[in-house]
Amino acid sequence: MISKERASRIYLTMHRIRGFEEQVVSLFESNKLRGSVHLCIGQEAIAATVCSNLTEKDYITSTHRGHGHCIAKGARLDYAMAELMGKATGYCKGRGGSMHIADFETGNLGANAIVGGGIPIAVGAALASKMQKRKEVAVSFFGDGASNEGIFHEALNLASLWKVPVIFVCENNGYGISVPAWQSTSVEDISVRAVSYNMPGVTVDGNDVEAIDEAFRAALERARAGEGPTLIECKTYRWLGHWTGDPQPYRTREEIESWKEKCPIKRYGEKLLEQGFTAEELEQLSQQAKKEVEEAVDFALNSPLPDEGKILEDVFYEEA
Amino acid sequence: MISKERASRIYLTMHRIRGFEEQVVSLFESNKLRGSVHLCIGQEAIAATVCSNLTEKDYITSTHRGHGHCIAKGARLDYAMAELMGKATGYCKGRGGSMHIADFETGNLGANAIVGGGIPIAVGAALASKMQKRKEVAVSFFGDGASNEGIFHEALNLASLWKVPVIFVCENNGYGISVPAWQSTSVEDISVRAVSYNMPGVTVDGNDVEAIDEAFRAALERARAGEGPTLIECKTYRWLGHWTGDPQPYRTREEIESWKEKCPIKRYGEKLLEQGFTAEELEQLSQQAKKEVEEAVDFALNSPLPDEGKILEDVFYEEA
Amino acid sequence: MSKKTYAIAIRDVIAQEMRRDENVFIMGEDIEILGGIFGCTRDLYKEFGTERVRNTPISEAGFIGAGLGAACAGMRPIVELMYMDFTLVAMDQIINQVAKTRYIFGGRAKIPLVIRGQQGIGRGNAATHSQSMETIFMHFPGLKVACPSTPQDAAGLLRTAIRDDNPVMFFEHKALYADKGEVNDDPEFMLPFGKADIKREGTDVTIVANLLYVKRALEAAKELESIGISAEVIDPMTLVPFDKETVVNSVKKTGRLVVVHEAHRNAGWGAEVAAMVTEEAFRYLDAPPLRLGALACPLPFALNLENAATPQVADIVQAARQVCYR
Amino acid sequence: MSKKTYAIAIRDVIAQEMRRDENVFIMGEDIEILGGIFGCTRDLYKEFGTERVRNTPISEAGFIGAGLGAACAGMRPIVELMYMDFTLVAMDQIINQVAKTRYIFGGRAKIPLVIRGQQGIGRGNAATHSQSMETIFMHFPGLKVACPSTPQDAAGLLRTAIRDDNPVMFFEHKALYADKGEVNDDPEFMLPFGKADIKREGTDVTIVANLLYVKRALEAAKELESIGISAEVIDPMTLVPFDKETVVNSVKKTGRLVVVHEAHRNAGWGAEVAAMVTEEAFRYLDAPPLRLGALACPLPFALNLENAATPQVADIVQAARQVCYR
Ligand SMILES: Cc1ncc(C[n+]2csc(CCOP(=O)(O)OP(=O)(O)O)c2C)c(N)n1
Ligand SMILES: Cc1ncc(C[n+]2csc(CCOP(=O)(O)OP(=O)(O)O)c2C)c(N)n1
Ligand SMILES: [Mg+2]
Ligand SMILES: [Mg+2]
Repeated sequence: MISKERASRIYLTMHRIRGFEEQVVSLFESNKLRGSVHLCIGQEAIAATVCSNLTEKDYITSTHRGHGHCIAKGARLDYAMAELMGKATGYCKGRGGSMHIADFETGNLGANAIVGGGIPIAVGAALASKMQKRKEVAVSFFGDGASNEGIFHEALNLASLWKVPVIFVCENNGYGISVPAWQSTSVEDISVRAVSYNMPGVTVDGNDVEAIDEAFRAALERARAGEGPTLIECKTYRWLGHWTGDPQPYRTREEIESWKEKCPIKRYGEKLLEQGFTAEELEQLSQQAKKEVEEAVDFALNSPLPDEGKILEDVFYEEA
Repeated sequence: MISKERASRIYLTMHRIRGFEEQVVSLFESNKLRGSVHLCIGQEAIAATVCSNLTEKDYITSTHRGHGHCIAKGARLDYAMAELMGKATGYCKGRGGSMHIADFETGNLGANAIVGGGIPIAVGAALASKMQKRKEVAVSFFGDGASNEGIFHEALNLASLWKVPVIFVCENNGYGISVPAWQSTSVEDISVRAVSYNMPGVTVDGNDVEAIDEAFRAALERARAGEGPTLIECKTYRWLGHWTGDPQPYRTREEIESWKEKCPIKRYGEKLLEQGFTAEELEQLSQQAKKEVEEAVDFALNSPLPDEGKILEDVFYEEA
Repeated sequence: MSKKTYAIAIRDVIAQEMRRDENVFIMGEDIEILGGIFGCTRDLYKEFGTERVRNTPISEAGFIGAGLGAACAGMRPIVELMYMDFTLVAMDQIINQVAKTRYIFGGRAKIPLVIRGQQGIGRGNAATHSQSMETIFMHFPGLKVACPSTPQDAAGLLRTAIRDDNPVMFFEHKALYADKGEVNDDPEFMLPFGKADIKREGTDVTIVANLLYVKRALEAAKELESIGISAEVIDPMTLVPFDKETVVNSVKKTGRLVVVHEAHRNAGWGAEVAAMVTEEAFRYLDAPPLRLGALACPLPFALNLENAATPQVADIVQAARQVCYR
Repeated sequence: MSKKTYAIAIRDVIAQEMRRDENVFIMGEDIEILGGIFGCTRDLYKEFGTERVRNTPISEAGFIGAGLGAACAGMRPIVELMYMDFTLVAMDQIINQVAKTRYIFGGRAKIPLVIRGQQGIGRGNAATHSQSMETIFMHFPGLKVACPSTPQDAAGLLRTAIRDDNPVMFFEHKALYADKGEVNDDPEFMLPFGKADIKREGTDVTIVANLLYVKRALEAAKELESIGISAEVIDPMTLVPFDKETVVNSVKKTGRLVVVHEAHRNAGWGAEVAAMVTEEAFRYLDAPPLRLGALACPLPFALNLENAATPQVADIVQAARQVCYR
């Protein structure tokens, strides 16, 4: 069950993410922002719901489509937006950009521009937690396409053998760029691959907050009880192109529209109204998100560029 | 059903492999042979049975434990032994040695010293056969340990998607060097991993010629009919250490002895007697193998070393 | 001849070669209906079908290994990597398998396999998607390494690569795809491997550069001319085989060498060129060879940092002046 | 001080560091009951248990990635690779993840991770199991690179590596494991990174070498002495950071440089050293720097070919004589 506090947090987070992504689109289109930017509009429920169950000490590893994870895990919108603009005030001092954004302080071990690259890193963070007898878990987010990289296989096998507290969250949006899942993934439900690692695997509707939450909390309980990892597949859809300007010859407008009908935010809002939230409460949350995003944009636009003189700093850690 | 001709071929092949490996041990111990040498004594049934169903035009990819595959696929014992001794007359002109022996003329695309390295290569050979509308299949041999490498995962997914005529033969001997399967492989039967690729997977007794044959012929039929790949796991055991001199602290003498009881050659010999072979026929085959192996050793010992002046030849193919 | 972009020059050669030889096919991520992220396979699936213009899963090691197997079994695969940075996830298949198969197995295999894709800076792709990988493949033997800097070179070298019976690593540059130039349309037009191209003749300093840096070196040469320094700009075209003779002869003439590339300077291929030239033309050198390359940090995202991390035209001018003591 | 082998020196430091800091642990293939193929972890599981001396499946990319994650989350993992050649199956995790995590994420992570293992010739392991990989890790920034050539160096550098808050690639050599030498047993004994070691002083020629080739260079120096050439032998100890000063100063003194390594000569790290020294000490050079390294072919199996493919003592002597014009 989702408490009222957590429910409003999830709803707020989804709005933050949506608002953030919408701003990114317009900043990109007005040339205020460049580079590889992958937006998660339509997929917000997953990051928001999963992370609503985590503390700042739990770990996540994220993907090239990582703004949502970053925000849901607790990152400040302003530093995040500044990073996307390559500003000195960004989480990574402007060195990472959208595809390489991290916030170690909130347990986000990083977006990962290499498909699948973050999966074993989460396993290692979970291993550290286990070895240090801490109660933190690690969550690895990745896409359907990533489940065809060898590293997915290696990481899940390791996690199962070592019974570490990690939860694998596959965001199956049906495509890896232009390649439909049927052309790249030899099974329909990626969750069946859990069988290869002797771990539970479950598929849920990735646009349904409650379904995600139920599956995730079961996995979390398992992880915290020392029973090892779980693979959760969330079926969802990305509304926008893979990149800004993607002509999307690989799918139809009807398909896109049909998924917009299934908007996770709208859907959860309706659920919340049923559960006793008032329209005003919801509106207030969405307004709060809007305001935060606007402030973040201002902050980022007004931030300075990184100092070229410091370009070689931080390649290595050096004792002060 | 195994025809009389094929049965005697399988029996002969197993003896060839056994005799070859025994000679390698003694050559190694008398310093006539060096390097990384991995012997397949105890596992002969798999290569012999599988390859008895193939022609020289079918492809195989092999492993660091590849002498058996090489011989079963039709390699000459003399050239093979010469290669192990690093002689100019060896299959690879002395450049490859035991871990990198190949015989392209009999369709052996090579031993592969990188665990799992040969698996996608077999998929590619099968793809070529399919694209050129030929009827050849490819077989990839690999160990239980190899099934934990990412490349295994990628290759099986590709094969399934592309429905290419390839058969994956996992020789599960219970160990990867000193590491028991339970410590490295999160499932007991590797064949269950076929589920992840939507292909049939089957586990058979790898010391039982007829069981292997039945499973392999079913897979072959599927492959030739264009229905795609199959994963066959053959449970077996390596009698000797991973390398010559391996102290084997990781397993007991009793375990080894119990598997020697299950010797695939002895077992098939008994089967053949039941099926009407005479003891003389079998003895003749084993004598033939013995003689061939001895000749191969003589040939190899008497062969010249490779010419150092030609060391840079063949890095690239050059038009004559 | 016709005027076309570097990307289209590549696409056209692939198409011509696929028409000519039905064993040629191409596979990679998003190459079918999307035509590749940079359009190098645009519409090819319409002519050749999706068997020969084959989308792959995101399994680079797997499909490069499959390319090797297919090459060993009689096909002539072209494998597209979306970014050459992704050679890193497939490095064993490239260095241990593709590069070594012919030699270690006694020279019995032919491996007509092209692994091609783009790399480099210019689109804000940051550290994992902007690297220059060619040095690795020069170091480990068994692969030919081509680096075209113009549409015409891309066409001529790619055809040579596809027809070569050896594995070729074919490096394109993302910031060159939109460049236009005259391209020889003759379906037999080929540029030889191992023959450097003197992109500009000069007498005072030799500048060796590849890919995007050929353009930048030519710009630098223009600036240098305005201050009376005559720069010879040499594009090696292929790093393996490397045309030592042309470079050494040039330095014997000019007495001065600057090598500039986008690959990291430290232990980059420019070090090989500088050391090789020093060995072969020591007595002719009027100044120590200089090398320019990316700084010893991962390539940063912010544009001002990306620029600071990589050699700029002004840096090339500066280096050339330094070796000329001017 | 006590006399022990290179392998035992390594093992003892691992044990001492694991005793000292419970966050230090080691994982790799066959390191538990077998103690590693070369005995570098022999019996450690008995003292530390199988959680901290952890056998892995054959999943190098996976467990290196896990090492990175564990390091980010507060542990100090040592990852053993059975052969450093296997960095090739894990290259993305090393070059894109381990090496870049600190920098690209704004310097907020510390990554105390050691990736160690052996490489090289000497046991007839042939092409895929005898390679020298260190050049790659010198080229791509973000990793420290250590290469001990004696038991004492192995001990001192390994302790420094384990206590470093940065990722370290630690290269051992299979043909050195049985070498015995005096080793400082002090559990605080450390050798600094970035400080080359002059293994032998000399005045006529500077020979820079690493790993197995330090020994060979010292043998060559002895032979050279007998013909009146005094060779200075420098072991850089770490390639990253590289102690340019010591090498350059030596060449300023001798006027001559030979670099010798087992890595392929072509685009090997010796080219960097030669080019760097030429840049810094051009006016001091009496002869062009020479480089020796493995030939441009995969390392062949047959012993006579393996020898022919790699520099021998006689080759070093010959090169030194050449630069001395004697
Ligand atoms: C190793 C690697 N291969 C290819 C790419 C290029 N690439 C970036 S995103 C992407 C698609 C990923 O698909 P999926 O995992 O389903 O995630 P989605 O983009 O759908 O969220 C690809 C192929 C990459 N970044 N890394
Ligand atoms: C990528 C890689 N990792 C590790 C090794 C070292 N190694 C050689 S054989 C072996 C065990 C292989 O186990 P398995 O696949 O079960 O085959 P088996 O030896 O039992 O036949 C290992 C770890 C290797 N050769 N390649
Ligand atoms: Mg997807
Ligand atoms: Mg095994």
